[in-house]
Amino acid sequence: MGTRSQVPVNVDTDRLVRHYHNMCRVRAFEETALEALEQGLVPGPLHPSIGQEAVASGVCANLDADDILLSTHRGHGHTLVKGAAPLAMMRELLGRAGGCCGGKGGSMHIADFSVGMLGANGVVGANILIATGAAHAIRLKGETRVAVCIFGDGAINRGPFLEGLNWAKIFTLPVLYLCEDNDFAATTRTRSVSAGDGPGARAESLGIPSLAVDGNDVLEVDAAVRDTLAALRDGGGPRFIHARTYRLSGHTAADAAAYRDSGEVAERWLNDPIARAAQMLRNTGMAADALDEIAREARRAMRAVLDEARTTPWPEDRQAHLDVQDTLGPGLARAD
Amino acid sequence: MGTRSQVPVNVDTDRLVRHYHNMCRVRAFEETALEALEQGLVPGPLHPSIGQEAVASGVCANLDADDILLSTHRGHGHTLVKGAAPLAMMRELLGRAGGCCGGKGGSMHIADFSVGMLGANGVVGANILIATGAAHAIRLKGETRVAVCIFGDGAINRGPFLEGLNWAKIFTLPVLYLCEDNDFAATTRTRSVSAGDGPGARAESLGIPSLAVDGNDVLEVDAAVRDTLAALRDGGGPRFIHARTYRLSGHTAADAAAYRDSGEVAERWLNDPIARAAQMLRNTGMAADALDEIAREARRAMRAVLDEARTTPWPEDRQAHLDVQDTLGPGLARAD
Amino acid sequence: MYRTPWVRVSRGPIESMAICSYLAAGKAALDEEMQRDATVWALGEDLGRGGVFGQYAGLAERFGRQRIVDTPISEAAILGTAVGAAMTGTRPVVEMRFSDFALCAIDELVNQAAKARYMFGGQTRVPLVVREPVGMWRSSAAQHSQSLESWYTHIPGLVVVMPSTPADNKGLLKTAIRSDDPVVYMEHKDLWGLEGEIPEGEHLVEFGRARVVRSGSDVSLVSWSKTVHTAAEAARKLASEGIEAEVIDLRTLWPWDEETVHASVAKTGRLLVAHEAVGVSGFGAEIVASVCEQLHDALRAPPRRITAPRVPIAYSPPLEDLARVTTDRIVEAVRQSMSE
Amino acid sequence: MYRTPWVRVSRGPIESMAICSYLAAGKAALDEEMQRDATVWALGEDLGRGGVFGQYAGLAERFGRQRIVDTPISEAAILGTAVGAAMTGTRPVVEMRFSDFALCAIDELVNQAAKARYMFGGQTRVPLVVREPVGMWRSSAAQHSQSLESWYTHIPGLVVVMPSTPADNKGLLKTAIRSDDPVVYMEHKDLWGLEGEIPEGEHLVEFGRARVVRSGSDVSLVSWSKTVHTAAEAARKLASEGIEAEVIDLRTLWPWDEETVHASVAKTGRLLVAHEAVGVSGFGAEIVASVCEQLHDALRAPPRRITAPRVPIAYSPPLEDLARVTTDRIVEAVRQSMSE
Ligand SMILES: Cc1ncc(C[n+]2csc(CCOP(=O)(O)OP(=O)(O)O)c2C)c(N)n1
Ligand SMILES: Cc1ncc(C[n+]2csc(CCOP(=O)(O)OP(=O)(O)O)c2C)c(N)n1
Ligand SMILES: [Mg+2]
Ligand SMILES: [Mg+2]
Repeated sequence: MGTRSQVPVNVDTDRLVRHYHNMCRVRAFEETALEALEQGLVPGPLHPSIGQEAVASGVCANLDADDILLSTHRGHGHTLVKGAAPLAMMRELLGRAGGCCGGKGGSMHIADFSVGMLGANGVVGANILIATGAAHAIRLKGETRVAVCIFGDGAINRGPFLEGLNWAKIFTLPVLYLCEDNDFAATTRTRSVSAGDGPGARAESLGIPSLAVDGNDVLEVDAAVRDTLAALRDGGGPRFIHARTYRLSGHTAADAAAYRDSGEVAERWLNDPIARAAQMLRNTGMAADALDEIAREARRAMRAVLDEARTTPWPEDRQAHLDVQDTLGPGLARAD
Repeated sequence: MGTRSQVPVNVDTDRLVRHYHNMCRVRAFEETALEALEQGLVPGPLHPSIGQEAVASGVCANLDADDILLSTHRGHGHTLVKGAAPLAMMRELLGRAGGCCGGKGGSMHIADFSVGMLGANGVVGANILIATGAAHAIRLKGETRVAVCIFGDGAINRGPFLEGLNWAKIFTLPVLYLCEDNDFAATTRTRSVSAGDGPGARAESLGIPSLAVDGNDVLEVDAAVRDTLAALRDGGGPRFIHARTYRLSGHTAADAAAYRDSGEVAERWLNDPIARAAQMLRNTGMAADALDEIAREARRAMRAVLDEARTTPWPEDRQAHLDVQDTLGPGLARAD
Repeated sequence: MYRTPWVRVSRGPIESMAICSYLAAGKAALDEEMQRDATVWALGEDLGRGGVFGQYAGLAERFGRQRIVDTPISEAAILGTAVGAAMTGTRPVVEMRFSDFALCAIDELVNQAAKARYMFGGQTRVPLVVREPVGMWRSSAAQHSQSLESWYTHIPGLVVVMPSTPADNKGLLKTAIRSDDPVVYMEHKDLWGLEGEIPEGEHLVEFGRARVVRSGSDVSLVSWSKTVHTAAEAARKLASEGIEAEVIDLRTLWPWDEETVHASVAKTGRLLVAHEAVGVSGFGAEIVASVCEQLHDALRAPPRRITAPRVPIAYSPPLEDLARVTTDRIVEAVRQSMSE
Repeated sequence: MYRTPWVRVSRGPIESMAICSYLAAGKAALDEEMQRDATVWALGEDLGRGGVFGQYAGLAERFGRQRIVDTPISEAAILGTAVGAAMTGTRPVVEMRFSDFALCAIDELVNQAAKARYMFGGQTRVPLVVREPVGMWRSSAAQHSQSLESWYTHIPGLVVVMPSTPADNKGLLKTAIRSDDPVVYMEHKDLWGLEGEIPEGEHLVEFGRARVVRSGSDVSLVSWSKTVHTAAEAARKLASEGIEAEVIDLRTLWPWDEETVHASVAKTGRLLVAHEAVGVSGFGAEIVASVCEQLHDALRAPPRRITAPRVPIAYSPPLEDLARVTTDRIVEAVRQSMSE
């Protein structure tokens, strides 16, 4: 991509700066979390979204606080841009008190219901049905907000994809399905196990209008999502967006991704959505320094977040038994 | 349809007579079973396929004995044409010894593995995965036979539809999916809960070639299936056929189907596939008497089958505990 | 944010009694709760035409197609969308038709509904009811006859309810609908036609309170769902032999009324648990284990379970009968226990 | 018609021993069985690159992509197609990755695989193995840590295997692959790296034979899977206090070795069951119930279960630890039992 200069003519610079800022924060959050993992501070698995930040920002920056978002195991970026506090998120990753789930969920279950983020999910595809149901409730209650479900390219081969999309269409629900296609499902090239012409074709066979976008071009994602949300709010029923991106890191932090060659990854780094946004901004005349400062500031902020999170105490022991259910029954009265 | 005379020019009369014969036998088997039910001889539920016999014959008469067939809860016709003995089937419906499943399955689990009929199923859509797996085994073993899965229009909204079809396509399996669309899923008009352009469109979105046929025209079903099976045996991967028909009876024998008006049903009776085949045969010059005799003979044969089945003893008590699993463990040693 | 307030369950005043079937009682419960709370809705296959057993007959006409929702055959979606809708300010009542089909939606129930409150640190609640008709009924064979209640008692986060009478079917379903946690609500198909008295007016039954069907001093007979009636019948027979059985209907398996059961066994010194499900790892094992752990010295005879053998349910009636818990089997087990 | 002949399981001659990890033992078992029988194949996500824990590393290169099959994320199809393939003359080994994901394929396992042989009157067999790695491992939280073995013991038609050592992981997996009935095969994720001796040559372990890990006369300590090691450690501590615990590793939960357990309790008079799963309706309840029913008079103290509380598994390590069965908890429970 290098010195590409195909800046959209009427680029909304403020908007692009906000996206750039969001993406830098997401990248910084995850890089900091990976450092924390290396230092032994993160007890569970991390699924980084490095290289996919344009999807997080392009989608989630378009959502109102009361719009509903469902995400995946790779959901830090979505959650952060939807408005969750990075400190509460970092505490969650570290399993500490004050984590957004009180330390009980970890990265795979990150959620902040106060900003409409109803959860990452440890089960691929399960979020599709939950988002569809949230949209069903919205419709039942006659509300105007919408639900958005982000899922990976791997999820399109699970039953809930069919059942959820069919459901949303027959009940004309206000839900946007966004397939964040990063080429991989764990160590598998998803296209090698996915029949047909891809996610969009499947959605269209169910009568759901679908768009394909370059998921590394934040403005393209942004524009597609904005238009689609407007259509959704008009009550036309569900919509589908297929965003093609690439997972620059391994599946988890522990995955060296030896199943793909380094040349491929190096080439894909040239298409880094953050670098692309920066280039566009430079093309509009913005100073490289100012851009760098945004990135540095994001890193400083996330380091501060980590510093605070790591000194936060563990959850109290009694939390282990709280929030199971109201009716505890005899089992919990026993010592074991 | 009445006096319609659009007989295909080169109609293979022998073939059509065989289909007519098959369809009369299926109709007679089910009518006899319904009589048995009214007499209190059938302890469990029956799902008649009256009006859908052209699918049973058009599909199953094209299968070799070692081809594999998976069917549904509405599977008497498929099973009979695939080659199961009507006496063993009737005994099964009556829960008697010598039933094809020893009386342990009943109508919903009718099966005859000796003729490649690997079972009806009590769970809508579950047969899709089993058939796909049978095709996978065929491919692994390098065999030339094929698998056929017949399912209803209701099954296309269950997850296994997506997962199974995707699977068959990516592994290029020799399996024909045949959607027997009788307009209803129990009391629900299936199209009211099915998004998009129907079963075929869904299959095509997965890269599976699809054909639509008039499921009440046995020659059209026959021709489509014959061609498709030839393609399957050539190794081109899975195929799909959407056969439109109509369920003339209720969902079960106990269902009066008050949710549709009698005018609709009366009109649909004019499209009875058996009457249509008879008409075509008369048009080729076959005597009405000869046709009637085929139907009468089928009824006599099935009555004889019922007479024999009803005098068959119940299964022995020890059957209750047999064929659970080889390793019984301590539980079965106990009296309770 | 999207929470509905937790309603404390209490017993309403009993004004008078009316005769009503188990099926109608369930329908009345849903009807009343739908009138009371506009966020209650029901979804499942064929509900618009009353549902497969008629449990919903007339409700679509009364509440409209928005609140009595006809669904595709998509069990995973029926349950999974209910989870999302429950998190978003509504109270879905999910109809699974036969409990066996709920096996198509176990991820949604066990990994999602049951765990969401805990996993998200109390940020959300999942107030949904899953109706799962259970049991042997009209020779329906292996895939339409199961009773898997013990599975759900094993899953933290789930409430498990198994009413045996019309009154309880009304009172417990109303309580279930008001519960802020997911409830697996298992009606027995063979009880639909059972008639019984129902208190008029607001009738709610608390979770975790067993019903002592019959007092007795010789043996404690614990059961639930349809088998309660078999146990009661056995107790009547035994009474004619001079054996006084205390029959306890657990009504809810989680929470279960350990207190009532333990008090009974402390009195009688003998425990028998009778249930329709397979014995191995059935909920009877949990009750026996709990009593043996805590009342070892009070037991005057070994505990016993009267259950189904570990076999699938056969279609043929005589074979099916061999898996059935009968009055005779219970009577015989009690007699043996009394002789120990 | 499509049956493969039933192979009787016997113990092969033990030639010599080699040191091997639990993970490598499982791989060796699959490798040997795939060499022995061309109808054996494995399917699951990422298997071509070794599977998520490396249990399949190198096998795709050795046996080709036809027999080590990379699948889409379609758990229902992975299991459901295996059912059809098992009915059609092959022996699929199904990899579910985490046992929690098997909840996406319960209809296929419970309604189809487990019941087919019976429901079709013995016309077919379903010789498949479902590998379901279980248990707490590296703070994986509520959806990646479950141990639901008791569910499967409740289902007629299923065999349930839970090896605790490398030798057993080899011998039991080989037996499982030769079984003509469906086997739920639960490896513990936290044992992958455990090293131990493995008999060289053909090594098969029969289903339904417990292993007495340590003999003792004071108390019977029954366990399986990872918790066997915790129990053995507790027994060592107790020995230093003069308490001799007999530690029994069940190895298979269905069939389970009632004989060995009962003989042990008849000797010691004391039963403790320790398992990682939730206690309520866990398999410990079945063992306790079975012993109390049949050995009531032999018990000198109430039986006890040391299990997880009925809570989902939390992410945060200190909270997760509170759900763990530890050596200390077992030691303490035994001490209390000895004082009764
Ligand atoms: C039902 C289920 N099966 C398998 C897994 C294990 N798993 C976790 S993430 C993942 C890959 C998912 O791929 P995709 O949907 O493309 O999302 P990505 O990881 O690429 O963001 C797999 C297989 C799971 N979590 N849930
Ligand atoms: C998973 C599942 N859900 C629900 C049912 C109940 N049920 C039995 S048949 C049927 C209708 C099926 O419709 P379709 O697939 O069109 O087949 P048809 O009955 O029309 O032949 C339903 C809902 C079932 N057997 N399995
Ligand atoms: Mg992906
Ligand atoms: Mg239909």
